[in-house]
Parts: sequence; structure tokens; C-alpha cells
Amino acid sequence: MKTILRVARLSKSFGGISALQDIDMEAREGQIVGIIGPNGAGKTTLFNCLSSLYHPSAGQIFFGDRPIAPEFSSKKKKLVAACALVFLFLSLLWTPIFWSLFVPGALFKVETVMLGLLLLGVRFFTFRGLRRFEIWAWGLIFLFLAADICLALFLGGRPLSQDRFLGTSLPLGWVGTPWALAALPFSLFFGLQLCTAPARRLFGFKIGPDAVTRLGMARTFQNIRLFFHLSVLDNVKIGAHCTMRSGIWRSLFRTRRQRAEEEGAEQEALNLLRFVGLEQRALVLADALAYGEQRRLEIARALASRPRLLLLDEPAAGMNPQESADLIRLIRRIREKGVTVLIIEHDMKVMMNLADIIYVLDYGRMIAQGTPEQIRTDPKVIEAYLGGGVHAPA
Amino acid sequence: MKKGYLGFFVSLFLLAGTAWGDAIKIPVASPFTGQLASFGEGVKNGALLKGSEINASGGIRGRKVKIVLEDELCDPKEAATVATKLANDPAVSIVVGHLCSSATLAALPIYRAAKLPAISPASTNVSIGKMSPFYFRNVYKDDFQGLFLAKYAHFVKGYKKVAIFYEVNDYSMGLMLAFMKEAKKLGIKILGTEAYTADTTDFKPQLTKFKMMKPDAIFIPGYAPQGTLIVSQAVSLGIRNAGFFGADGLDDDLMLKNPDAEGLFVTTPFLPDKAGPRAAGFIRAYRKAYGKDPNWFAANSYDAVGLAAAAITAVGQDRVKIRDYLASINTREKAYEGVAGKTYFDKNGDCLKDAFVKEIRGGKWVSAQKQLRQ
Amino acid sequence: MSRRTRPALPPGLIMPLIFLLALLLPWIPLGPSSNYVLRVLTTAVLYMILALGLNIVPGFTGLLDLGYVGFYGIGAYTSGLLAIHYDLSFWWILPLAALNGALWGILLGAPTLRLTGDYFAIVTFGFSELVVLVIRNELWLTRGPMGLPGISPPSLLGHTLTKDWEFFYLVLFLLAVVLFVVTRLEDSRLGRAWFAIRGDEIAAQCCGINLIRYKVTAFAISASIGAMGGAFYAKWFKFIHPDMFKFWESILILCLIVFGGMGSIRGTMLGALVLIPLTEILRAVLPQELFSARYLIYGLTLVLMMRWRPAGLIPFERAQEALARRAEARIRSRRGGEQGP
Amino acid sequence: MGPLHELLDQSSLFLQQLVNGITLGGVYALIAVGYTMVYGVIQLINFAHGEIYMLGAFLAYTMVTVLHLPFFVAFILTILLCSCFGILLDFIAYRPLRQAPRLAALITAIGMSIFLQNLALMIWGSQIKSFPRELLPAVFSRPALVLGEITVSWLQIFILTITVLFMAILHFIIHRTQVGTAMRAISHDKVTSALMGIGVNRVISFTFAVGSAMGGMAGILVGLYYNAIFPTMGYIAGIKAFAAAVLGGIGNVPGAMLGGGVLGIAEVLGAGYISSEYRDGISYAVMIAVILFKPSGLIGKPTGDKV
Amino acid sequence: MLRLEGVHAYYGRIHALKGVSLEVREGHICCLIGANGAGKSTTLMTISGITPIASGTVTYQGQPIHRVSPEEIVRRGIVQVPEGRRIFPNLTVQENLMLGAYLQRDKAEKLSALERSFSMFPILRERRRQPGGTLSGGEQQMLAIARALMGTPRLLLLDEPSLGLAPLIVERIMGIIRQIRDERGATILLVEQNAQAALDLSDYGYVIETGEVVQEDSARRLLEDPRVREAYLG
Repeated sequence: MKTILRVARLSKSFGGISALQDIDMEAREGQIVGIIGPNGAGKTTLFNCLSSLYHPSAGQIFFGDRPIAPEFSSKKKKLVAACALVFLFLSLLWTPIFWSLFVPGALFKVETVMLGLLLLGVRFFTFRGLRRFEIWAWGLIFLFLAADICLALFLGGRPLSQDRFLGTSLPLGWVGTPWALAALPFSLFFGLQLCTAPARRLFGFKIGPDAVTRLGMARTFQNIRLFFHLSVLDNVKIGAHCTMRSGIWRSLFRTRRQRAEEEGAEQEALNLLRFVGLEQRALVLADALAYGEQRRLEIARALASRPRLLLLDEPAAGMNPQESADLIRLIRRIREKGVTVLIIEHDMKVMMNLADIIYVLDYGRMIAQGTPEQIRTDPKVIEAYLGGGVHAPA
Repeated sequence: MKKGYLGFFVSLFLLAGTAWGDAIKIPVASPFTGQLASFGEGVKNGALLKGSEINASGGIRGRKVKIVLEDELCDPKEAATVATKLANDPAVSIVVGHLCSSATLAALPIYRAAKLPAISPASTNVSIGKMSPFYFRNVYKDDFQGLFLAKYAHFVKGYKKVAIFYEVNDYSMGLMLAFMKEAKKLGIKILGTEAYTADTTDFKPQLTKFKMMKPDAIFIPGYAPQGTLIVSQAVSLGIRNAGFFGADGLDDDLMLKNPDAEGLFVTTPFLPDKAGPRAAGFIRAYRKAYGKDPNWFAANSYDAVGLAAAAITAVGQDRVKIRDYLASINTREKAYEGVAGKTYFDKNGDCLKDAFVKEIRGGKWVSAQKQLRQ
Repeated sequence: MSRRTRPALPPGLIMPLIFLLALLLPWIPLGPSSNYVLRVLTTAVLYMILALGLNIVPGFTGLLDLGYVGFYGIGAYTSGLLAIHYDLSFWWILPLAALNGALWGILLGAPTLRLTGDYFAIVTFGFSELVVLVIRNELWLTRGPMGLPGISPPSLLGHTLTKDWEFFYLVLFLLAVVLFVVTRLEDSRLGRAWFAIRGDEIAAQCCGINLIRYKVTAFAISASIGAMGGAFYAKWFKFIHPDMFKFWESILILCLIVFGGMGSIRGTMLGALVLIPLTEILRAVLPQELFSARYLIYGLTLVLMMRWRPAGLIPFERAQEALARRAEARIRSRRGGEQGP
Repeated sequence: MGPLHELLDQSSLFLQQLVNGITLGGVYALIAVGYTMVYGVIQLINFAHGEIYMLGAFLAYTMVTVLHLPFFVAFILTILLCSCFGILLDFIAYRPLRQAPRLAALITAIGMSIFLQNLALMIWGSQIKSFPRELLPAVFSRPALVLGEITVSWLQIFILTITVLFMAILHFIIHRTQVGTAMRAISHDKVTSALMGIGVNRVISFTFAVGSAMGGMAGILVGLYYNAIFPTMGYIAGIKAFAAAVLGGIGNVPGAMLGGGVLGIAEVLGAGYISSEYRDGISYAVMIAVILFKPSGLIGKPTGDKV
Repeated sequence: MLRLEGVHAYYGRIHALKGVSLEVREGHICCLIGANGAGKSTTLMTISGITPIASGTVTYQGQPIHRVSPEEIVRRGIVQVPEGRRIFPNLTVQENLMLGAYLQRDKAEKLSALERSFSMFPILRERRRQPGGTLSGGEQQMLAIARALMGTPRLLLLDEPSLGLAPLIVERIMGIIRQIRDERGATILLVEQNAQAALDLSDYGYVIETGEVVQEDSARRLLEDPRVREAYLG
């Protein structure tokens, strides 16, 4: 069996309080993996890290062989910081010089100094963004280049005196234009370089939750997050978003391809709804569903993205025993479809007869892992879970 | 009032055009509310006065005249709606309006399409004239006024260095450009130009700059509400030995409340004491009706209504004929004798008129001792 | 579907029928003021277009956009400048204006759409003010406060449009185009993604929807519809002025969609159809001093609607139910087809 | 003119602009406090705050001119009325929407702002009003300090003193008193605050009252300083003050002070040195830049949204 | 002392309480156990007056309190320690505590209450100037309890005090709860998932499942009940 998910030394802290510490775990294809632990043990935080809603403070997450949360070695961090710093200094020096090339004496003008100071502030934050591996910071650099060019165009032919009605100014800077044009390919090249794959690999940008879903990891939420104002069918079709391709133009002209795709998605959504037992309710709005139905709809929506790994966050919460039993059967059937399932549950009973392997979290740490049998008898688990001194029935 | 239409949409639309019975309608479109309402008030008073005078002397061809006030807030959009309303009313054969140039420009295409002649008593923007053969005005253009002011500043006041503080609007900028053009010719040095927008109240940064330039005078080609603030803020900043002057936009009693504005002078198309004998009766009647002196808006709108009435009297209510009649008043000899001087039109429908200068002395508008004749 | 009430007419027929009625409108004899009525109706339809465009951002994706009038202005000035300097035909200008609107929509949207709701609203507001400032101050380009007079009227097959009914038909045609675009998008992958974003951004992300991309798309489409409205406006008024694109316009359009129902296409149109002629009625009914304060009523509308009927006259849910009904019909017909042969 | 002379001129120009900027900044700060406090407590951009500022100016004007009250009585009464008005505003417009989505509250705020602005337009008309000088304390119109070309008026000193004084008082209220602690608690967690027995609505009303009082006071001061009162004055000033609040870090009183100062100086220097046409644009641009690049402001703390 | 009868309440769209009835006697520690999402926290929130109830009654010392504002409920002596501690992280420990005595107008009284809580939780005295957010989980829980005690409650509602805490600390917290009952004479309603710990401590227990009370008995008997053991004790 191939490993589908691997988490290594994952830590996450919020403002000094660590919610997760050094979590190591893995899931293999076709398994049902359980994560248990008392409330507040950090289970949902772990899920949020997996689905990239949170970015871990340290550690790595691999989905298949793709890194979801790449770790930045200190060496790489230093490299990026150095690059950013060099760029910043260059652009700081460069802007006034660049301007003064076509605005006579710009280097010594109050305007240049003030604008320079303003840009200094902006660039400082860019620098910070760069160090934090935020992709927008690179976008900003792009923007700076564009701004310099625009300013060149804008200020180019104008005398910088207040008196623009007497001066003979041209609408476009005929002096600035060649410079701007010369700078354009350079900045384009530089910007494009950053968007290409090698650059991404070097700097290791974070990827968003949507990208994670497209890679094949879907999830449900502990407190149900459906699109309550939309119909049940549309909820599932939204789940199938990343399996579809048609964009604006195809939608506008209802091409045959788009219609076929829509039809297919609709059919598949109906099948999924039948799978979770909601076929009859397909056309009502989601907020008209009962609680248990909403949970099942969430699962259907997650399945619609054809995931390889499904994350279920306390799917049995708030269900009565009958409903939880149905749910367990449903999860088994999902596994039979070849989907790996990762479940958070604090209810041991559900997990014991469902999971192939169980990880136990407590207080942000992984305290045990193993088959349900091993877990049931692990003294550390019993202590954490049931409070000291009591032994669970074997 | 129009309360009677408080019924149905359709009946309202149907009736809106036709409910004034037999009287000849002369609509007057201007801002009667809003920021520029004080200008509109002069227009309103002048027009109503003329209307009642016509009626008192037996109306036009025996029919009464009804002055209909249309408020357009000096907003181009409103002006266009009002213009449509008027253009589609068959009872309307000529319009008096609009006051603001931007409103005029918005209404123009509509009047032109409806072949409805219009006379503006106050739109001074240069570009209006060429836009439509159906448009006339009995007020001078900005370029004339700016030129006149430059001459006055040079020959009468002897200013050498002038700073200009203009508002970002068509009126103000047109004036400024005309002034600067002439100033260059006359050798007045323009120290600098600064701008402000209508909703600004803090003029100190720009004024501080002027202060350091030490101008002989500051030219404020704007409107009175801002003008008075500019003057008092300038004085509070310590600009004491510079004069202030403006154009007809500053010609408002609002300026009089400001003790710092002493000595400020403006151009105006109409001066009660310099106007001819025809004006004396008008001024008397105006004082009687409204308890104050007429300003130039009142005089011009009084004349514009008079022109409209004269046209209707001459050729009846056909729009095209009225237009042709107005266009035929094209020499000084054929000119319409109004209270604000003779009015005759060039081929663009613009007119050539004298400008006068008045200044604030002792908290009152008085005509300047030296006037400049064209 | 408990709340469902079946309309007397098949739902697909209502819109064409209304259009047909509208087409007949100019020929109803309304006496001398019929042109005035037509002009008011043209304004109402123009605002329908604008409201449909704005609706895409706050209605479909749930972000408050206060800068819509900026795109409207950009469209109007694009149209005016192209008409004056290059003497292009309206049918070239229209797509170019839309394109320019979309371009600025993307430029503004890409960096700002990651902001949370309030900040986004403020930034878009700032943008629209900046647009007006630029229009007002860049004399070399826009003639600034002198306005842009002398825009040639549009023409069709060599015939220049001048009559009011011709403009009415033109704006109806534009409305039909916009309506086509909006309804098609509403019931597509794109529309669902927008609705998902409106419903719950985090869940939407976890469904594989790239927030920024779809928000920017929505913003660009909204902007280009606004710009189209502006292009028509310039050609219709033949004169444009920076004062026409003040913040108030944004509020007015927002008011239309809040009143009609954010996110519901029919509600949006209804809002425009009710509130725009209302302005004209107010002009006739109110004394002049009160008329100048008519925005008081719009402000009050916003407050009261939020308080008592936040979903508007035709709520978003109703629109979604209509979509579900359409899906139902689709599924049923498909089933019928399967069983047939 | 020698170069030395020119240098002197240039530097006194700069200093005078600085003085202008700081005064303007003080005014912005006073208005910004209202935004900052309300936003800090209930995370609502109270668009109508600018209108309270406008009302403050109009009320004082009416009291002085129509009711012929002495200026300082009018000053105090206006502040009181404004704070009552703030409470009323909260009660009528915002309280019913406390549980509603933020979009609804924001739209209500915009609606309220437009409503109030037009109400003022209806009551007082759109023309610019100004305080009659003879009814004001004479000291306001005298320059306090003339240093060469630099003039500082008593009014400027008065405005700055009041700004600094009230900022200090507010800082004290928020950090040293029980109701201030309650405000900070509510801003973080309304439910838990209620569980502590804090009357949440009452504290929010108090916040509105204090913020509105500041806004009203700013209105009077501005009315005096520029001598211009008109219905739309709250609109631009409100937006700029909001920009100042964001710049300093919204929800943070010293931040409002700092932001107001920085924005005021930036605006005045911008108008003085770069382009007076784009003066408002400078504030908008600063605001947009801050929101984009550092939404938490200069000295605010970043707050993450919880998933 | 406190009695809920047929209480229905909605949590957002969810019908969270479907006719809950329970009773807390003076001087008892009473516990409410159940799974996540069963409606335990909602029950406490309805008692505190935060969640409005759709139907049913809540009476406290013979008076109905379900239409009373949360503030008034606190004034009458019902104080809740909410789930997840919910201390104010940006306020210092001392400010947090002082907020607990918000309704107490008497300054001296407040200070003595502060002194009492410091003597009960010496660790808090050491950290009085620190922002609440910098405390560890256990300390935060103590702070939350101490804060509630500042209001000198007669009925203390505790929502999952053991949440996310290490077993040793849970034991300490449970000890403190008992101490509160014994020394302060407060009645306590405890909501717990950790059924073992809760039942060990309590006099009487209720089991709640999907918004309904399914079982009630004295704590000892519940502990021995096979169904409870099966469902909640693993």
C-alpha cells in the first residue's frame, strides 16, 4: 500500500500557545485512519493544517509526493531574505536615479524624497512578506516596476513646477517613454521568472486550500459548513467544481461540451445523493434539511470532488446511536469505493470498530498510535482519555 | 401647486406637460436649491419680476405669461431630465436657462434635437456657443471676462505679480486660462496656480505657499462660498498686503459678511449705478418686490425673459421661427435694449457686452471708481 | 418544496413576454409627454443594466462594492473619448468600453479582493473617488470639469439614432444582452462558485474554488457591464461630466439591488423599475426644497430594508429555488428521454 | 535675494505647512477616535460618524445664532447632544442588527449616513454657513504666535490642546477604568462579557456616546477653524478620518492620534508640494495602501480571523 | 434552586434543545454529561440568558429567569465559566479578574475578592500583570474559574473545565471545584465530556443526547450504569 499522506514534525502555535507539537503520522491508501483525543486536543487544528486553512509553524505535510506545507530550511530562508534585501536596496536606489534620468534634477526634489519615503514604507512590508514566503509580495514587486513605469510615463514630459498651465507639457512623457519601454521587458522577464515552476520550488510558496482540494483531498467540517441558501443538488455540484472545466465563454454560449459536462455533473451529483440517501431531497434548499441529513450532504459534497483522501471532522457529532450506526456503514462504503478516509472523532466507540489505525492526540501531542486493539489497552491513552486511575473495560 | 397629480403614474406623466391652461409658458431652468441656490435666487426673482410686468401690461398678444421654475440643482444629469421634460412639452417654445455651464452643456443636445431655442442668462463657458444653433446667451463669455480682469489688474490696479487660486470646475478654469493668456501679454507675472475642489474648506496649504511668493494680489476665479473662506483664511495666515479679486462668481452678498474681504473687487455684467436709465425702473421695482438691490443674475434673467417675450410677440410660438428671430438680432443697431445693456448675438449665439467692476468698501458693494471701457 | 408557488405562466415565458410588452411601449399614445415617459423608462432600463452588473459582486459573491460608479465613469469616458477622437462606431465602442472596464476591474480586484468585507468596501469607495479625481484633473485627457461635449449619437446601419424611442430600443437590446449574460452565468459552474463564495468562503475554498480568481472574475464582469452602461450613457447624453459619476450614483445603484433583493436577478430589475421612476414622481410631488434632499429617501430605504426585509422584495433564496426548479425540469426531461426509446 | 534668504523662506514655508498639517491632523484624530472606538468594540464601520461631526457643527451654529447662547455653553451643550445622538443612532439603526451579517450592518450605516446628510440638507439648506465672528470669543481670531513668516493662531493651539487632552482622557478611560476594561472585553468576546454581568448594550451605547461626543466636538472646532459649515462636510472628513483611523490601527486610540497626525501632515504637504488637485486623492491613496499592505495599521496589532 | 422545564432552544438553524428538563439542588454538584453537539453548552447558555429559549421555563429560586437579561442573571448569582475558558487574552490577569466583579460597585469589596482569589490560586498572583493570553491552558482555566468566583456566585455553571487539559491538571481543577462547593457554599452545575471525572465529583447527574435528557440519577448509580459505561466511559 502506498502512503498517501505523510505528516512530519508538524507544529502549529497561535500567538505563543502551541496547539500542535511535533506531530508525525501517515495514512496509507485505502485505510480508514482515526484521530481521537479529548476536546481541545488539537484535532481540528491538525485538519486545518492538512487542508491548508492554517499554515503550520513548522514541519512538513506531504500529500502523495506533493508538499502541501513545505518546510523552509534556515538556509533557504536566509537565501530568500538576502534576495529580498538586495532587491529592495536596488529598487530604493534605483527609483530616484531612474526618475532623475528623465526628470531634470529629480534626485534633489522634495517630491522625489517624499515619494521615496512613501515607497520605502511600502517596500518594507513587501520585504516582510517576502521573508514569510507570501506569494503576494512577489506580485508587489511586479507592481512596483509597473508603478515606476507609470510614473515615468506620467511625469515624463511635465515640468515638476506647480505651474502646469504655463509650461509646455506634453500629454505623454516623450522623454520617459523610451526608458519605460526599456524597463518593461526586464520587469516582465523578472516577474515571469517568479511565477515559473523552478522559482516556486526554490521559494516554496504555500498553497491554498483550493489547491489542496484539487490535488484530491476533500473535507467536512465539525460545525457544518454548507451553502445553506442553495439547493442540495447545487451544493453537491459545487463540490464537483474542480472536476469540471468550463469557464465563462463556454458557459455563456452553452457549448455542447459545457452542456455535457453539466449533465454529467448533475447525474453524478444525483448518484452521490442517492449514495448518501438524500436523493429525494435533491431540490430543496440545504437549510431545510435536518441535522443528520446536513452531515450526510456535507459528505456527499466532499465526495463530489472525487477525492483520494477524505477528511471527516467529527461526522457523528450530535447524532443519535441509530444515525451514527448508519454513518459508520456509509463510511465503510466510501472506503470500498477506494477513498482513503481520515476521521476525527472523540467518541472512541465509533472509532474502535471503524478505523484500521488510530492516532491519539492529547494536548497537542501525539501520545499513541496503533490498531484499535493496541489503543484500547494503551495505558497512556486510558489516562489521557478517561482521566487518571480508571481502567477501561477490555 | 402640482399636488393634484398625486395620483397615478400614467396620469401624472400625461398631465405633467399640459396642465397650465391658456397662458404662455416660459420655463426658467436654474438651481433654486443646492449649493448655488443663492445665484438661482437672483435668476428667479428677475424672471418673475419681468413676468409680472409683462402680465401687468397686458401680456403677450393678450395672453398671460407664466414663468415656470425648473430646478436642476446645477447637476448635469438633472439638467438633462429637465431639458427633456421641457423639450417634449409643446406648450414650451423657448427656455430661459441654464445657469451652470455644465448643466447647459448637458441640456444642449436635447434642445438641439427638439429644435427648442434657449437663452442662458448666466452660462459663461466658452465652449457652449458652438454647440448648438438653438442656443443663445445674454451674458459675456469667460474668455472676455478673464481678459478684462487681466487688463483691469494691469492698467488700473497696476499689479505686477499675481497668484491664482482656482476651483476645479469649468467656470473657474476657463477664467483662469483667459486671464493667464492676457496676463502674459501684458507682462503680469503669474507666480503660481493652485487648485481647490468645491467641498474643501481647508485652503491653508495652498495659501501658505502663496504667502511665501509674496504676490501683489490673489486672483480667485471661483464662487463666493469658497471665496469668502479663502479670503479669511489668507488673512488669518498673515497675508495682509495682497489684494484679492475675482470674477462674477464672487459677486454675492455672502462676501459682505466677511470683514476681511474689504477691498476685494470683482467683475460683473451689471451695476445698478452704472446701468442706463432703463435700469432705474427695474431697480426700483426690484427693491420694492424683494427689498434689496438686484444682482447681475437678476438683471440678466430679467432681460432674458424680456428677450423671450419679445421673440414670442414678434413671431408667435413656433420654435424655429423664434430661433430665427433671435439669430437675426445680430448687430448693435438691432440689439435688444435691456436693463443690463444692449444684447445682440454673433453667429454662435454669444453676445458681446460690457463688464463692470465693483468692490467692497465699508461692508458694501460699490462700483469701482475707475471703470474700464472696451 | 413547501414554499413554492407555481406561476400561472411557464417561467421561461415571463421574460420574453415582458420584453415584448416593453417593445410595444413607445407606440402607446401617451400624449405630448410620451417622450418624457420614454426617457424616464430609458433611464430605468439603463439602471437595470447597471444594477444587474453591480449585483454580481454583492449579490452573487457577497462583497460590498462601493466603487461601481468608477467603472461606470470609466466606461462613459472611454466611450466619449473614442467617439470624439477616433469617431468609432458605437458597436466598436461598446466592447472596447467593456474591455476597459474589465481591465480596471482586474487591476483593482486582484490586490483588493483578499480583503475582508468592510475593508473591501472602503477600498472600492476610495477607488471610485480616485477615478473621479483623475477624470476631473487630467485635463489633457478628459477636459476635466469642462466636461466632454459633442459626443456623436450612435448609429445603426448608417442611420443615426436621434429619437427617444430609438434609444429606448437600444437600451432594451443592451438589457437583453446583459440579462442573457447574467442568467447564463447564474446557472453555470461560475455562478455556483460565486454563490458558494457568498455562502461560506472557507467551505468554498475547501470545495476547490480559488477565491481570488472567482472574485476577480466576478469583479471584472461586473465592471465591464458597468462600463457598458457608461458607454451607452455617454452616447445617449452626448455630454459627460465628472459630476455625473459621484459616489451618490453608487449608493443609488446599491439601493436598487438592496431594495429588489441582492443576488436575485428579477429582484434587481424590479428594484430599478420601481425606484428610478419614483425619482421622477418625487420631482412632481415634492416641493423643491425637499426634492433636493431626495437621497434621504434612498438612505432610509437602505436602513429600513436592512431592518425589516434584509433580503429585499425578491430574496436570493427565491432565485435559488427557481434555479432548482429549472434543474428539476432538466432532470425530468432527461429521464423522460431515457425512458422514451 | 541671496541663497540664504531663500533657504529661510523655504524652511519657514515648510514649518508653516507643518503647523497647518498638525492642526488638520488633530481634527482628523478627533473624528477618527469615534470610528476607532466603535470599530474596536463592535467591528462596525460607522459610516454615519462623519454625519455626527457635521451635526455637531450645525447644532453649535444653531445654538449660537438662533438661540443666542454664549459660545462655551453651546460648545458643551452640543457635545452632550451629540453623544445622546450617538446613543440614539446605535439604538435605532445598529442594535437591531447586532446578530445580522456584517454586510447588513454596513449597508445600514451607509444608509444612515446618507439619511442624516440629507436631513441636514433639508433643515439647514445646502449653503455654507459660518459662525458670525462677533458672537465668538475674540481670542480665537488673534494670532498667538508670529515667528517671522510663521503664524500660529490661538484657535490652532486650542484645537491641538483639546485633541491631546481628550486623547489622554480617553486613553485613561479605556485602560484604567472599569467601563474601559469592559469595552476591551466586549471587543474581544461579547458572549463571555455578558456572562460576566457586563451590560453589553450599555457599554456599546457608552462607546457610541463617547465617540459621538468627540465627533461633535471636532465638528465645532472645524466649523470654527475653517469657518464653514455645510451638510456634506461630514462626508469627506469622515472618510479621511476613517483613513486616519486605519492608518494608525483601527481600534486603537493612540493609533488614531498618530494616524490623524500623519495623514494631516501628508495631506498638507502633498497639497503644498505635489499637487493641490489631488489633495483628497492623497488621503484615499494612503488609505488604500495601508489597507492593502498593513491592514492592522502603524501601531495596531494584527488580528487573525478564526476558522 | 434551579429548574428547567421542557426547554426548547435553537442554535443557529439547529434545534439544539428538544424539551430539556432538569433540576439543580442547593449545595449539590450536579453534572450534565453527553457527547459533542448533544446540547450541553446550549443548556448552559439558555440558563445564562444568552441563547433565547423557544418554549419552556427556567426558574431560579422560584422565579422565572428565562426572560431576564444576562446581566440580571449574573446579578442574581448565576455565573458561568464558558467552554474553552474564553478569558480575554489582551487583558491582564488582574483586569480579567476585575471584570468578574463587574457588578460589584464597592471598591474595597472588589479588592478583597481579588485577594481571596489570589490566595486560592497563588499562581495568578505571580502573573497578575501578564496578559491573559500568555498563560498556559491550566492557568487559563484557573483564571476563568477565579474570574467567575469574583462575582461571588451562588450557582456556578462550569462548561467543560477539563477541556484540553492534561490529566494531572484536570484532577487539580476537579479538586478546586469541590473546594469551591465546600468552602464557598456555591451550588455547581458541571457540564462535562469527561464523564468519569465529572461523575466522580458530582452528587447527581444527567445524561443528555441530541438535545434530550435521556437518563438521570445519582452520580454513583450513573457511574455503575452499564449503558453509561458503554456510551461514555469507553
